[in-house]
Amino acid sequence: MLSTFADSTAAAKAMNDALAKTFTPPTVDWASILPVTLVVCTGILGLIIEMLRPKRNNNAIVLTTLVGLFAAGVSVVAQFGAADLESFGTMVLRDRFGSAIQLILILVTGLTVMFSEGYLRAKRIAYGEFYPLLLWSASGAMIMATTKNLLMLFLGLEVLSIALYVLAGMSRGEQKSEESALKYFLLGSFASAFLLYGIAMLYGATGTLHLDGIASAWNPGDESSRNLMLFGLVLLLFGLGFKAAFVPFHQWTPDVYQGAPTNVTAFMAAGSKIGAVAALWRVLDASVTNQTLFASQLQDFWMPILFWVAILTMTVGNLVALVQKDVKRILGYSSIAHAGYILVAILAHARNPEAIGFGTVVYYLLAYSLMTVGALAVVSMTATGGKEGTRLEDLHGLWKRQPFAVVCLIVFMASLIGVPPTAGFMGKLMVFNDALNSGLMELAIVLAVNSVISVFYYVGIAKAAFVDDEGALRRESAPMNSGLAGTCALCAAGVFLCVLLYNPLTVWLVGR
Amino acid sequence: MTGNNLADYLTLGLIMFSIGAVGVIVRRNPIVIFMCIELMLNAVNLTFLAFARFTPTTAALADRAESFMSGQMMVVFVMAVAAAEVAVGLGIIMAIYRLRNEIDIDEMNLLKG
Amino acid sequence: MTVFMVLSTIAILAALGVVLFSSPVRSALCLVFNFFTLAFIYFGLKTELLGITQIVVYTGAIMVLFLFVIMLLNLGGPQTWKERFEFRTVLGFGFGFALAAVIASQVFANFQYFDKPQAPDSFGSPQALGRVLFTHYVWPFEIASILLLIGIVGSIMLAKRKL
Amino acid sequence: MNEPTGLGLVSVVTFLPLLGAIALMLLPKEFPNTHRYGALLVSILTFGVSMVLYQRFDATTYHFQMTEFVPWIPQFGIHYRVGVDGLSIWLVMLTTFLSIISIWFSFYVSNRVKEYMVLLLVLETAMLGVFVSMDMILFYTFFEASLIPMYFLIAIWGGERRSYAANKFFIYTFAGSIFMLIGMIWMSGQYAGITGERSFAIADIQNLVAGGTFWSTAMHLQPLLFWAFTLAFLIKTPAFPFHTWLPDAHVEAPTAGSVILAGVLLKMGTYGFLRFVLPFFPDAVQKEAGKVVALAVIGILYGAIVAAMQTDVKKLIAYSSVAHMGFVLFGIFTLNHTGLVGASYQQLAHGISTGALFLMVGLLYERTHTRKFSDYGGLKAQMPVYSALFLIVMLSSVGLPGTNGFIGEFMALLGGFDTAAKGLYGIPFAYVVLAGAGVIFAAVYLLWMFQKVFYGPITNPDLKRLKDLKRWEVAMCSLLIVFVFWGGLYPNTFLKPMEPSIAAIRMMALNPEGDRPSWTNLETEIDNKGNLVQVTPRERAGDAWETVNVVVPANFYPESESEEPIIPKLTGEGAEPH
Repeated sequence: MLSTFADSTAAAKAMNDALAKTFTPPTVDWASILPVTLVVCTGILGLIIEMLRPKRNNNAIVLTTLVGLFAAGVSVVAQFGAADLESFGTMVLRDRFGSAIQLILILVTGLTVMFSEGYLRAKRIAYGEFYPLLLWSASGAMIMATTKNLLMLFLGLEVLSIALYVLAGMSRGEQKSEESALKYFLLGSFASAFLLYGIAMLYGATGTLHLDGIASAWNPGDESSRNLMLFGLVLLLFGLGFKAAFVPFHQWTPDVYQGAPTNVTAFMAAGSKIGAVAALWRVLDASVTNQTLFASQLQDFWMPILFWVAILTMTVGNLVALVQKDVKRILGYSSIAHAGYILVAILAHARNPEAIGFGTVVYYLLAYSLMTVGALAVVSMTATGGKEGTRLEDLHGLWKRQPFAVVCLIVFMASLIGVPPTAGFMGKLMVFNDALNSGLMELAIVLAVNSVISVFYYVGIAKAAFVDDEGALRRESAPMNSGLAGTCALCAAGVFLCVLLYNPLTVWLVGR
Repeated sequence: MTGNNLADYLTLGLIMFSIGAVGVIVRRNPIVIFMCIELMLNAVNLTFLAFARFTPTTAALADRAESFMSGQMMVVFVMAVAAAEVAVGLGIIMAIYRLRNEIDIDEMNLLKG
Repeated sequence: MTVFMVLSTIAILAALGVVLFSSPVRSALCLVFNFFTLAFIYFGLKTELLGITQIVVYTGAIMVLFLFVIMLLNLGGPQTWKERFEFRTVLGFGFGFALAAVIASQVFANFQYFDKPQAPDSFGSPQALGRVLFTHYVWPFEIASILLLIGIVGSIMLAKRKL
Repeated sequence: MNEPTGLGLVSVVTFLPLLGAIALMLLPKEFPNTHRYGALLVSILTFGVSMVLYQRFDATTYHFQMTEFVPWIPQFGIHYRVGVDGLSIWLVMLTTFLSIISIWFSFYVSNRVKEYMVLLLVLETAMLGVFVSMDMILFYTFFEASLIPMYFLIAIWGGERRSYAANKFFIYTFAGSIFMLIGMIWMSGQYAGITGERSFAIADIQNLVAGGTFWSTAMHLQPLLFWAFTLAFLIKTPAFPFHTWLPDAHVEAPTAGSVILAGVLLKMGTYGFLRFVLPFFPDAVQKEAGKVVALAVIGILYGAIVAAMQTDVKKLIAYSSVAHMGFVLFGIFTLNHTGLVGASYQQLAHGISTGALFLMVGLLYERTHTRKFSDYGGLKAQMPVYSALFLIVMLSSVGLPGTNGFIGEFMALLGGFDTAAKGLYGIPFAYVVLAGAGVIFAAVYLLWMFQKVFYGPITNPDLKRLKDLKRWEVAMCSLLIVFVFWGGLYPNTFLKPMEPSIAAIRMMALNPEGDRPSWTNLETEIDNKGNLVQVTPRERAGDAWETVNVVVPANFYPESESEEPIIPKLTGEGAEPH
């Protein structure tokens, strides 16, 4: 043992000499990390403001946050036309897909921030630390979207998740909130461990953590490392599937969505799903775009698995949502179902990579985020005087008090069902189109059937808020504040504008 | 000691990982569950280091250096992640204990459909 | 070889202890044992720096935090590990054995191909690690700092008595 | 047809109610009368603009007129394309007209007036949009968008089981149409496969079908696609096995909702058959027409029989709707010119007469709050004016000669006889005879209902206090009754403008490949004898055209010329020489 230490100095010298000769410093492109840096630094700035002005209102932090997010958005948009580039070793990849996802994440975070302050005050948990944590969480998802390196993917995932564990439990006086935080934390860490084990296997089989390298650098004659690779991929998909809430790794979703504060649920439903789907896209896309023998073998392996996962995810999510009574829980199951729809688009791309790009996934994520964040923003209005009720009965009579919010809620529900002319419809149309173009007719039909099933519970939510009066559990709701009105209006307008301005939007966002 | 096979390390890692996974499922105390998760992370670390040492690539030295360095780097960052996770996780456990004076995972049933 | 055998036996026994001891304190102590032995195995893999970090970070910081919280919450006595024949217990053990058996038989069974270490002995030296950590890995390094910041702010937010 | 034109008159008609709805939304809800009169004003304005539309309509051509094209989604070939032809112009008029009536009647509504009026106006835009869309996705958009206002109209202002009825209505239609959406996407993909660019334009796809290239590589899929579209429209129409949502929705809906539902929403289904199914799936239509006609006949008889067993006035009318819409379906799938024209006419007649029936029942319901026969009796003495008006409307529904109900059903049956006499499309005489029996059933149950409600002694003391109709109510009913007689005595006003379009649609389904008329081919027209003729293209819309030569004569049947099996291509039997 000790002799190891003694030997090591001489050997280390030789090693270092060898490395120094071949050492190339990594390319550094500051612009490519600018969005993430801006978001992170805004968080730090918010923390400093919180420290400097204790026990005051958080308006300054909210403002700073929004300004910082806007700056980050501008910095993303400024790079839209730029060529694809990997910098900081292979840690940061700037491409169209990543930039588009980053922009949607910034949008989601901004929308969440806008309605959070009023909600947190109504719930009496208006801690200033919320905003920095939210921003850091968003930065984690942004990191996941802009890398092909599994190390960065893992780090981004953890940044996203750990901040969300805290946020889920931030309503400290509430057992539900703490319970959801604990569940989320334990299951999330458990899934992370599997994800890591999967990464370790992929690394062991290929000697690299870079996805392109993994997909191409494999020795086809070697049985044992082939199995290593396949198991690694399965465990990796396990971890990412957990984050994106695919069946059978979905059980945490409704519990956590229900227990967490509603604004956190909104970010969780949109932001963490976007991050997970983006990462999944990267992983699967690597094996599709690298046209090696092995990549095709990999596809033969995971395609049927994900095919059934997609069917299960759509069906289970929708069927279980039917019997739920809590709006946040319903939206939790609905997020599972929508993850299934997105998976169909991903599979279609994998089947037919030349014809089908990432446009559908990006568009669907944008549409899904707008409608889900908007819906949860409306649901957050049930919070007053430190209490909150999110059962369907709690929404009864909301139309009397908040007609504008209810109109928006109807729009979001119509979009979630997929009634034209809303973004949700356009997204489904694109998924159908992709599925038909790549010969996934079965999935298209399952999706159609599921859309019909989903009508029941989405309409139930709209009905609870707009139709029913009797048995209202709650005679008052939070007053409409400008932030909440802004979120509702932006989301509702966005749901329509995504369709009306489809052409300029997608040309700008996706580049085709 | 250098005579060990890669398979020996991997097997040790696998056994630890499985024991950790069993623990996560069967135990009811969140702190113990969390410890089991730490056990799993360490098993993964061991796997990473073993693979880094027995790295399979036959490429040039620069690539190989990249290859066996990335495994170690992964371990470094897993440790950082574990540290942050512990801070947050124990914070959640403390908060929940303060609310209800017990932390049995089976008693957590407020969230139901 | 024998050293490794002894170390791995201790590690496995300690790992079993974590799961099987009903007292959280004993579990934690077993985990400390396990981490220590792992550190020595890391030395055996010629990754001295990480071995030392393992001792400092895991045994020194993380496990102390665990023990601290266990003591703080008065969880010293045996309380939660009930020897009931539950479905979940069966499921857990079944899952664990299945996982181990499948991976071991399918993946690790024939690894003679990688008998010899490929990396030079000094690949885990502080110089080698430092050189890449602050060049190619500087961005993840910065992200890790944010991660730790989240840990700090988050634990304060969750556990401080009054905000 | 693909030059950007900007918005025009058709868009004004379509979106005027929506703009009105947005304006009403911004007004405070404390003044219900503002909303009532505002909505009425908007609907009258819309009707006025649609009159202008009718004024400019050229009845000599089957092509789309006053078309507008605004680029929208070039990636998928989805664009804002609207226009009217002889088929849709009357449905547009019917919609704007019935909207006035239903908004006017809704002055009775006192609960949540603002929302009610806004929803009615939104619904009007959706319905108009369905009839003017020339793009499949645009059509689908309006088709689905009409569900939401209707859902809330039923769910908020409906009767006791409103929630159940509203859900059923929404889900039936949604379930049917989503497979149609997949079908539409497939068709645009097929179009792209042939021409290299995406298009969802009805005219573009029909043009390929007319030329025969569209199905040449996918003939085996045609029946599948046919049923995907047909199912959606069968549910909407509603035809026999899929009709169960209709009685529930009708009974629970508020009166204005029932009027709109019976008057316009059901027409979306039959309109869909004429606009999509016949032009797009010629081979499958000829092969499967018999099955659809069978469903229609079952619907006619079933609707009549079940209607006769009802004790609730509204439910009775709802089932009579099933029977009447069965005639429309019957007329369409006889694939005979007379039958098709009759079916299209029956759409309008049913809209007027059943709308009027629901209106009359609504007037009574507002006074008594009951719809059971047993609560009535002897109303004739108490409300003479009401009874007289009701009798007229009811006789129109029965199909008495001289009322509009007679023309449509008679022509549909006539078409059926003609087709059956030729022995085509698997439509035997028995179907026609059974459908004819349905007319008699209708007389039986409606007269029976009339006798129960209006004759005999007054048994219910509450009825003694009833007042007869107010003046504005009489005016409202008279508006409808004018059309009952106009349509019955001089149907040519309505038949003439639609005939070229209907003839063209029939030829799209029946003519051999290459000789089918096409909506994009401006060199063919239907002349006043019903022949498909080649013409010199017109300089601009509205000009007269000159006939060059006759391509296909009127009332052409591909099979009547020879002894070949009906669909040689599909069965493959016709390939051998005789």
